[in-house]
Amino acid sequence: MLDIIFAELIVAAIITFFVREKLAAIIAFFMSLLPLLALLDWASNYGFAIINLGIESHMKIYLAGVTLHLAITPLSWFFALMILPLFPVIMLFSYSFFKENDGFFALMLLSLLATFGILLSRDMLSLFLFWEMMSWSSFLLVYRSKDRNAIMSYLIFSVFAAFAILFGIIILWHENSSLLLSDILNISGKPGFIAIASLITGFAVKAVIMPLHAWAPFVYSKCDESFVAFLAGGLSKLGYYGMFLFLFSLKGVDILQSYMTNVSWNYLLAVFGALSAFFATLIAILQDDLRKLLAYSSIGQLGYIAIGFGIGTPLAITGALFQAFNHAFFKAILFLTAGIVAYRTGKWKISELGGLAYKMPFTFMAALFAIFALAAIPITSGFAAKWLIYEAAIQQKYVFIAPIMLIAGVGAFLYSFRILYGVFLGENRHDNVEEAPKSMIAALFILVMPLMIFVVFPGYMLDLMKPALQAAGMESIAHTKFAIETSLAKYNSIAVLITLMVAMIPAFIIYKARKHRVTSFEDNYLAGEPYELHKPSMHAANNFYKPLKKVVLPYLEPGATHYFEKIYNGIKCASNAVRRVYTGYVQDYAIYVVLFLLFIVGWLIWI
Amino acid sequence: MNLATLTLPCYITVAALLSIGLYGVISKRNLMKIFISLSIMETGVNLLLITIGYIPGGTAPIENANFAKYVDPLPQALVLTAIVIGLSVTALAIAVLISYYQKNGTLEYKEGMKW
Amino acid sequence: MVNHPVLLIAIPLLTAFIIPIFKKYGAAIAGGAIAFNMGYAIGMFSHIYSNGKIYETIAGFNPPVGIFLAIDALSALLALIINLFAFINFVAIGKESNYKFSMLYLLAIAGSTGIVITGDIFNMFVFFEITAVASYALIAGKKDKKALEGAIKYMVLGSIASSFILIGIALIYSQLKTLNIYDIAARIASMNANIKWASFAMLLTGIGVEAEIFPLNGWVPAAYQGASEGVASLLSFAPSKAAIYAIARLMLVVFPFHATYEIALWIGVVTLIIGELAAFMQEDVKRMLAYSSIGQMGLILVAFSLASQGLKYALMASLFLIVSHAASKSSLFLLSKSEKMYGMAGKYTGIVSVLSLIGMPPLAGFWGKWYLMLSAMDEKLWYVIILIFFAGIVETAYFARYLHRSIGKDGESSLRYKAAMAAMASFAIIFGLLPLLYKIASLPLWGG
Amino acid sequence: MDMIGMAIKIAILIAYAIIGTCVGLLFMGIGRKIIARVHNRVGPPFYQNFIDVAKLLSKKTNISHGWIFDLALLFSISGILLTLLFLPIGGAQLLSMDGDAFLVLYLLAIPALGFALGAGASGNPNAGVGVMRALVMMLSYELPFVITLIALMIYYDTTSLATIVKMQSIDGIKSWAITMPPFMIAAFAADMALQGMLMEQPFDIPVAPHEIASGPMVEFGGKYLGSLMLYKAIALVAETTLFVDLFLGGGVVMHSGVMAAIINFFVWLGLIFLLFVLSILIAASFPRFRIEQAFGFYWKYEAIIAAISLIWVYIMVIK
Amino acid sequence: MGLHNGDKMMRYEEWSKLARKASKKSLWMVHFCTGCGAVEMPPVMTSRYDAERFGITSMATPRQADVLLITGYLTVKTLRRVIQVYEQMQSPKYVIAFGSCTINGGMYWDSYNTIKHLEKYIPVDLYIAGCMPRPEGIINAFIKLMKLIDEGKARGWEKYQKYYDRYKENQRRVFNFEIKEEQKEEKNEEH
Repeated sequence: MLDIIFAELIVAAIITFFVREKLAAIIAFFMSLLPLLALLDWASNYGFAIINLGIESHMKIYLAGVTLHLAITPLSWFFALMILPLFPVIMLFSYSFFKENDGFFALMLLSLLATFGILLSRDMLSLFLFWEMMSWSSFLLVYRSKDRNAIMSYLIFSVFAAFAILFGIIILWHENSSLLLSDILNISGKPGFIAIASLITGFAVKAVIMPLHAWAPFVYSKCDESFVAFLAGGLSKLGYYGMFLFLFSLKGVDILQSYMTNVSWNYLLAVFGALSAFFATLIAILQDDLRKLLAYSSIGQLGYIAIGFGIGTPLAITGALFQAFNHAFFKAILFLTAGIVAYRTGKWKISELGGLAYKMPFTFMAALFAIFALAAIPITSGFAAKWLIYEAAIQQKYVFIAPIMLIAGVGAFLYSFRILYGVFLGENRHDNVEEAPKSMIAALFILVMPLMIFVVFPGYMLDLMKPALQAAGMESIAHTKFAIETSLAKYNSIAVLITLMVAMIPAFIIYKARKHRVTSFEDNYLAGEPYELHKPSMHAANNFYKPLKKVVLPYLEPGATHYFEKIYNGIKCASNAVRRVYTGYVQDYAIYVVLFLLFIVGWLIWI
Repeated sequence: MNLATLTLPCYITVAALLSIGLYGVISKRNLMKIFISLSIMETGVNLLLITIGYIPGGTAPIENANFAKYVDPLPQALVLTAIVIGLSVTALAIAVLISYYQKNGTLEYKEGMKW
Repeated sequence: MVNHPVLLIAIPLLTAFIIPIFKKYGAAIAGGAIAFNMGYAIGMFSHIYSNGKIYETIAGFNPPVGIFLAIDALSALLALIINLFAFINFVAIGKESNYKFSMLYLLAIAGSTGIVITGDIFNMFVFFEITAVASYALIAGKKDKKALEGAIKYMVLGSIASSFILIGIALIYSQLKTLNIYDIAARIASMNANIKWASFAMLLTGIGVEAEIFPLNGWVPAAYQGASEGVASLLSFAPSKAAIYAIARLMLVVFPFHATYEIALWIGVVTLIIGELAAFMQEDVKRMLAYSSIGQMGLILVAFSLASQGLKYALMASLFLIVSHAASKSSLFLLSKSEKMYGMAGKYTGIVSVLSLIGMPPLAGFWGKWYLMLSAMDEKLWYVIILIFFAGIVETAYFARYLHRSIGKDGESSLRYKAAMAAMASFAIIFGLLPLLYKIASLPLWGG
Repeated sequence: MDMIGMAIKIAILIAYAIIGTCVGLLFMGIGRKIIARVHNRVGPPFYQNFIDVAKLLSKKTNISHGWIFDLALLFSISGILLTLLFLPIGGAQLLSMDGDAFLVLYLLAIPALGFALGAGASGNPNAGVGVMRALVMMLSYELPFVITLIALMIYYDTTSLATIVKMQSIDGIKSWAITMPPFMIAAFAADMALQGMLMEQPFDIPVAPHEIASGPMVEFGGKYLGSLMLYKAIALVAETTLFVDLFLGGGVVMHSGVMAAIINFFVWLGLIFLLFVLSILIAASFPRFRIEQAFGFYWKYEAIIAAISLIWVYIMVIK
Repeated sequence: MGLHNGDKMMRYEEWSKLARKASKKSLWMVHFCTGCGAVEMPPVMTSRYDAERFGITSMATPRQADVLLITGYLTVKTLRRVIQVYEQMQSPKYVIAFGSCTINGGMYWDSYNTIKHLEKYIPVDLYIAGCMPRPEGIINAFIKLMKLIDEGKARGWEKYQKYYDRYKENQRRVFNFEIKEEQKEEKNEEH
């Protein structure tokens, strides 16, 4: 069945490449449902009790003389549920997003294929093949942005990641003389350590962990938002999928520990995660470009997943997976919202936007909900995820990570409000803006649904990830439908929600007791100055967090990008030095030839 | 004079020709001279081939009555080929040089010229 | 019918000499000859692929005395690649060319094919010279300053190289009295060690000039920059591939020693690093591609040197790398005709070529790097792996810059030019997906 | 749980919500009185804030700026009541078993975010600036606060406020956290954070009335302003209670029996009153910090103080 | 508001009585201090006279305020702002005009640019005569206003709604002011 799906996706990709954009969107929409439906079909064949069942079923595909082993596992099932729904939604969104068909849908379908392949692959070669396929298909999507930094940084970092992963894979292959994932068991010591470490490094590039994040702001801020929604929502999760696969499912943690037992390697990952959560949040607060802000916020939010993996207890991993799930959806919503905003106004600078909330209320509501999820407000499922990670950090007494993480959580409020105020509230600056097309709104609200469901029933999410955890040999934490209980405390979602509703009653009474009159935007207090007279700028969005910037910026100034630029310049210098060898004079070259001859003769005869 | 003693001077000549050729290529500042040096090198190589094929006391490998001892015919065939090739390269080189001269007005090395 | 490899050389050679008679139809005749050659190469390849090697003696003399062609699946593949790309390239540029160009083109093809399929070391030299002379003339054919400069550089270095090759041959002959490669290989142990090494050094240096290995490749940037696109494209897939194959044969068949392996490995690595680094800062597209070619040749040399250790994966790696490089570079050189890419076809040609060179699956370049890594891992060459990774990243960086720079409106070009470009690039995909190269590497090769 | 138990619980919750509101308004009035005394004035009567709220809620005109503006009213009151009910107050646990300190921390954000939304929706630039300042202030004071919070959590090995209170009340006053040296330091940092949380004087730049026209509230009047006053009153109780729960054993001095409940309630009331008076006195005697100064104060000095206590506690726990 | 039903009327009266009681004890003022009278406000608010003991505090914006305190001299230019502020206040709202300038132009009575009779443009509930009035006078005025509110006599805001057109006419005469649609709506709604 899988090979048919792959073939169909490729054919669909080719077709969508040539047809008009609307038709392409429709075809792409239905084709992108295919893998999801296949998985659901699979699940239903096993009964929907898949939740309690580890499925392992193999499928082989032959390519260039190599056999690819594919199978669905509990882990891939969970990640598929997280990532694959994004594709149809993005296709739906893109139905009216593009003015012409320049290959977006075809490439997205290829990305989908690659994603599907990554999730299903059971040997390292096919994992790498599909991983790289995803790299280049997403690179081609990045390429459409025509931005130098985005194109260069994405390609270079992708290739770096690919090499790191390749390095790990070939070491594992060499040690085990097998490429099957199920065979990576009897490896330890230094090679195992290097292999796992380089694999994690490679995945960390796509998972946007802080020192390796430098590509993300460029790419996220310059590409089509509908693609970035996948990039931030889906692709980054694949990095964490890889990490989970090698660290927990394949016991990479033990391999790491077997090399040097007195160092906690996990902790390192957690520290990097915490630092990226913290610094990315601070940087995000100071951004003015909406997409850049969202990019840094993505880095920050993904940092929590890294922290969860770094802490490594079942509690933390549950939280991390939960956070990954949430992030896939709310960040997709936010980027799609940015897409809508750009689609309607053509602007990305927050200081140039404003007042869109009343023009596009549905977009605003979806964005508001996503922002609540991002800021982990307990009326969305975003809270439960972060709560689990916090609990885990406290449980493990990680006194360095916990405060950083918490303060980053507070920082999230700041940039959340920046988006809300700068884009949707404040001065109304766009007179001719309408609500987004229906397909876009539909896409947004489809994405909102899981966030709503899992706030009421956080237990269901835990049920969903239970097989994956069990397959990795971890106990699921105690929970009911509504409540999660750890050794430290309990979180009861329904208590919060019902109390909130009840507490709404007095507020509502006050609200309804007195009539109110809705006044126009112009009727605003300006120290008595009538608005019509001078029409002053009413938007305080320019350089919004100026006081904070003044304090914080000096400490953020030499960022990671700076160091990458230094490396780049170093290579430039080396390149210039090497180019000096090629003097351009044929007589020099003749001397080289003679010297080379002498060198070879010397080597062979005397050494 | 014993012909057996002839190989050593031949090798010395080969070495000398090669060295002179290489020296010319490396040091001369005129393209024409460089190509002349290359020709000298080729001559040296050709001489080497012939010397290798030479068997002391052998005659030319032409079928005749006293066909007892003759030098190795193959190197001579090789040399013929090599000479033809060398000729063609030289011819082409001169054609290119003429063209180059028409473009630049000189075959001497000048400041700022790259070749 | 398809077991007379000599036709692969004879037809283009003969046609080349007929062409000056029919000046007006020169290009058409040349096209026909190349098409025939391509078809014949395909037929011969499939024949050899299924039936095994072909040996052909010429003019009735038996080896080791007579001239002798030995073709296994590998050399048939290279002949196929050379002729195939030659045909596609000729489709792209042939229409504008005059009869002189066509003649030289045919000579270059005949020479390159000859290098690949000959079993005689002196023949190899002759074919080298044919290729080289044709190439000099082709490069100079553009007749502007740059082209002449490139031609002169190539000519000087090429002449020195030919002298060295000849000296190497002479040294071998002086000891073994034979020119047949397999005969030499069989008796190499009986050679005086010093002369053996000296001859190897001479041959390596001589062929290395053609194979663009460091530091013998001074002519490369100038020649590629000076030559017209079609010629640069030709240079990138015909002579250089033939030469690297010749080096591989020297290493694997004639001098299969550990010392030669080490030398080749290190020269390969150094060439790779130097080439990629030099390309990194190049502003001129053709020069950049030329330096990149140098780097790729280094990579192929590394693969071949590992293959000389009897590693099956390394052989696969070198095959994939050769195919990938031939397909990508030739299409990229064609693409470099204009600053910007030619619309959709040009864009995807460029992207596919670049991705294949960088090593993205499932393109051919990926399999090359993958198998190279596997075999390097088998030899535990950590530093080589890391250096290759580093070079790969540098390569990625300048190709990313290249890709960004060449975004733009359509340049002017004919449909057939575009189609030829795309066809060349598509071979990177085709060979990446087909298990052909994978299977060739497991056939019995190299033997006498 | 049976129906009667449920009903009783709901009744208790409602009672505490009302008590919280009244206590908050009362304290605010008392606070004004105290400040007036410090200023050598007579000051308004202690019930002044009840009058103010009544007046505001009885205004005839209420000007709104659209439905998002109204969210401020809805979210501020409901959110802060929700927060209050998730805190253990005196002896009563209320809903604190269903959540923990992290939940409270995030619940506190609901009214703040709702309020900020409303302020932003008004379209007044002063509101935007005010909210910005409030958020930066929040970022500032949260750092020392979360560090002390984590110190406590690590020491008691729980995140649940109810459990923290329970463990502190084992031995009456002697087992309160503040009696331990590291937590004395922590309490100092947390009290400074509380000052910021309450937006009292050194840290009241977000609402600076004469600079940015009372900041976020600039467009709020009538029932909107009234609800915000209610929010502020309840928030005052909630935030001081959080401090009391963390450091002062939640005001629990006795264990079982009706008498104990009453005594605990009054101890709690006294403690939050003391805390409030302390903060009012600080407010009355210090001038206002600029936002950068406040940020520096919290992230340099206070954070270091809090970190010392955290490290101390960590060493204690590790041993 | 539908006041036809007698019961409803009663309830409304009772409620409004209560509301007036609260309102009078909590007079939040916004003072329009372009005139020189503003200098008298600090003593009123600070420890010497301490207006806060009557529940009087100063507010930053008209949205929050009940009392508009106009401290003296008004020009055509400032009148526009006064009206803007007044209209932004939320009823019930009261106006206290302060100093002789607001009554008759004071010492600037013969200037071309002076607003001589504030009464013509917005309804003034209370005047404080004098140049300057002392803080005692101001507090006295507030107490008077409280009494008026308690008695239900401080109905300037209702007057403004009732005679909106006339006020606007007068305002337009001073500056070419056009009646805004929304204020018409406000008038219609609140009557």
